[in-house]
Amino acid sequence: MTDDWDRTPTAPPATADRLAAEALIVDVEGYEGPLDLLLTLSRTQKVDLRRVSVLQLAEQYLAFVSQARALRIELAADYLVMAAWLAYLKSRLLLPPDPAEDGPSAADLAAHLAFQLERLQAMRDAAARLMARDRLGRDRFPRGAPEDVMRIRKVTPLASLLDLMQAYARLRTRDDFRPYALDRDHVFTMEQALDRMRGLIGAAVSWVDLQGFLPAGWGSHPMRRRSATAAHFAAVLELARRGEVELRQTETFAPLQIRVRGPR
Amino acid sequence: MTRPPPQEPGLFATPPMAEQERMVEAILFATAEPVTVADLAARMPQGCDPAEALAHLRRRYDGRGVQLVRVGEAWAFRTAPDLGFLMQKETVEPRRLSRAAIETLAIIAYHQPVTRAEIEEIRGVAVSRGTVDQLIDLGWVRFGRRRMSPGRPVTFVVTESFLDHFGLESARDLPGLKDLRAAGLLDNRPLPGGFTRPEDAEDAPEGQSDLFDLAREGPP
Amino acid sequence: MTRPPPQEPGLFATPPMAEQERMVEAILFATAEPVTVADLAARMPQGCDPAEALAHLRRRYDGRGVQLVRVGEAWAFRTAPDLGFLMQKETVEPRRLSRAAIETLAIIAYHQPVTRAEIEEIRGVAVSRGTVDQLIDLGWVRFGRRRMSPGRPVTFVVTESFLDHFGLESARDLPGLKDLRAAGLLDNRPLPGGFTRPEDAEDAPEGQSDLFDLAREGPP
Repeated sequence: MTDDWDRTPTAPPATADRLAAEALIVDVEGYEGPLDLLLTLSRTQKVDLRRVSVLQLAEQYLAFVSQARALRIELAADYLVMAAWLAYLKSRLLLPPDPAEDGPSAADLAAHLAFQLERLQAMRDAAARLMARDRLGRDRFPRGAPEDVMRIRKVTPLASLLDLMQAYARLRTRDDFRPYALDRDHVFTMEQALDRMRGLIGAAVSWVDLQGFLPAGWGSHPMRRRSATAAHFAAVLELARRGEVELRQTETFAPLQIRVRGPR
Repeated sequence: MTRPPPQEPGLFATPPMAEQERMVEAILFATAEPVTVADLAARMPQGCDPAEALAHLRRRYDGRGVQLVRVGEAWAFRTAPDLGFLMQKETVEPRRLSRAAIETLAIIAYHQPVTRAEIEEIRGVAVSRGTVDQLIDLGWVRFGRRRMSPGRPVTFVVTESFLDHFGLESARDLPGLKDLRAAGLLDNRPLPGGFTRPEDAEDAPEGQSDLFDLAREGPP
Repeated sequence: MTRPPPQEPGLFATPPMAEQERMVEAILFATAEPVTVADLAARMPQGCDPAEALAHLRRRYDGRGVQLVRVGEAWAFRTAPDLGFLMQKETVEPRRLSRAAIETLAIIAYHQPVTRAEIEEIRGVAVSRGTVDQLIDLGWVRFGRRRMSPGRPVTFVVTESFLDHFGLESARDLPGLKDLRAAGLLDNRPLPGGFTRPEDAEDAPEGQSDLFDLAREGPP
């Protein structure tokens, strides 16, 4: 780069100037947007970014864009947007300030552009310093042989007293609420008793207590005794009705007695 | 390689021993595998004496939380054996007990000492080995005395830890059936066909809401 | 239930500080990842003071080949940077980052929490999705809170792993941060007079800088 950039773009470009411009153009793919390009151009002014001539920078940028057009290089839209804005800024900077006009002065706009450039440069410098730090895996190293932390899984059971009580209550009430079904274990039916009696009454030639006819094992358990007694009582009533036996009871609540009825 | 021959002095000054110690420390720290003295020498600048540096370093770490140990022909840092317990990380995982487990537990608590056959009779289903084992593992159930009946079956009882977890002084503090009913925990649905047993009459049908409230309050 | 609360003091004697130092040393030596003070406390016996133990330990390793470093809220041992040359075997070639990625990373680090629009405003060019994704994949950048401005845009912040990689104790220790702030170069200064170029229109320029500064200051 040379000081040739200091010339006004209206002057016919010197060879060096043109070469520099072409170098920029050829490198257009390498620019990270118009701000990046402006930053590169501003370096040619060889001054602190705070004192960069924004007017000159605008002219350099516009020269770059016209150069690119002349070389038929397609520029991305944001380069053209920036060109339009810089053209506007340039005209504002060249004209004497209009006291009637509100809003930011051309100087304010120029200052803002300078700020943007300075900020971008600052971030680039910061990035470079960051990358130059002592980095993990390159300059600093972590433990190479970490000892595995043994993980012990401990299960805490979730159960409250209420859960326990509910479980027990559920168990104890299950029997109470099972569907209604006749429990036949302790039932001796009249038909069963009738069959039994038919085979036994032949022995009752004289009066015998009905109690003596109850089947073995049905006399101790109260439910079984009741059921067997009722069944046998009903059976002998039936036999009496048919005239096969005689019944008698000597007094109220006395044992019921039966006797086979002999043929007449 | 264009390294100077080992005897040539002065070209590169050998680092002082303190520096060599630092180097060995860093290499052993960052390396995945134990490192031999030869490996150390190859990695360190010319003229270093890794064996001596190791001896210094070993003394430096004597009694520390990590120690420099010899692994075959090589050296490595290892956690001091007495601090191994720090390398364990307990993760606590709260889990709900299965229905089988909580029912079995309830039966043991209410009927202890109780045999497996008795548990099965009350639950109406076979009790899997795993269920009781799980309760024993939890420390809530242990073996009681053998029953003096044919076959001398083992019995199960609940433990101190069970009482502790459920906030009971003794197993006798477990609420009785009457308390359960009063608390609305015995769900007294009417029997089919409108048949009611005498004891049902005393219980109002709002038992459900009591249960809900109690559930929200939690055990006292 | 009736278990003692975990913080109850006095039940067990607290290990002496020298012993706590050994414990912290062992735990940090055993892991490659930074460990927080809270994690240390959780793994050490009741009543220990890992923060004090860390302070002692840090002094002990001062100038050694291995150093105790702070990484955000956590702590780790790392080899001394001047000994990196010994570690060719362990060196992992850092993934090559594009210029856009490096700049974006620096902008996120220095301006965090920062929105995509703000990154674009600073760089003067659109930020491609891939650039930020790459930084997120590396574990150096993550999503921060949404900005309380129109559209509630997401913000980006750097991670603990970023701090670890670049050897920073906290984001406040970024090189030159103070100077940049003093020079106003971290301000989100809008174009004067509300003049907006098309790409700025989506972002509300006013009020952001207040919020931004507030968010960046954070706890001291």
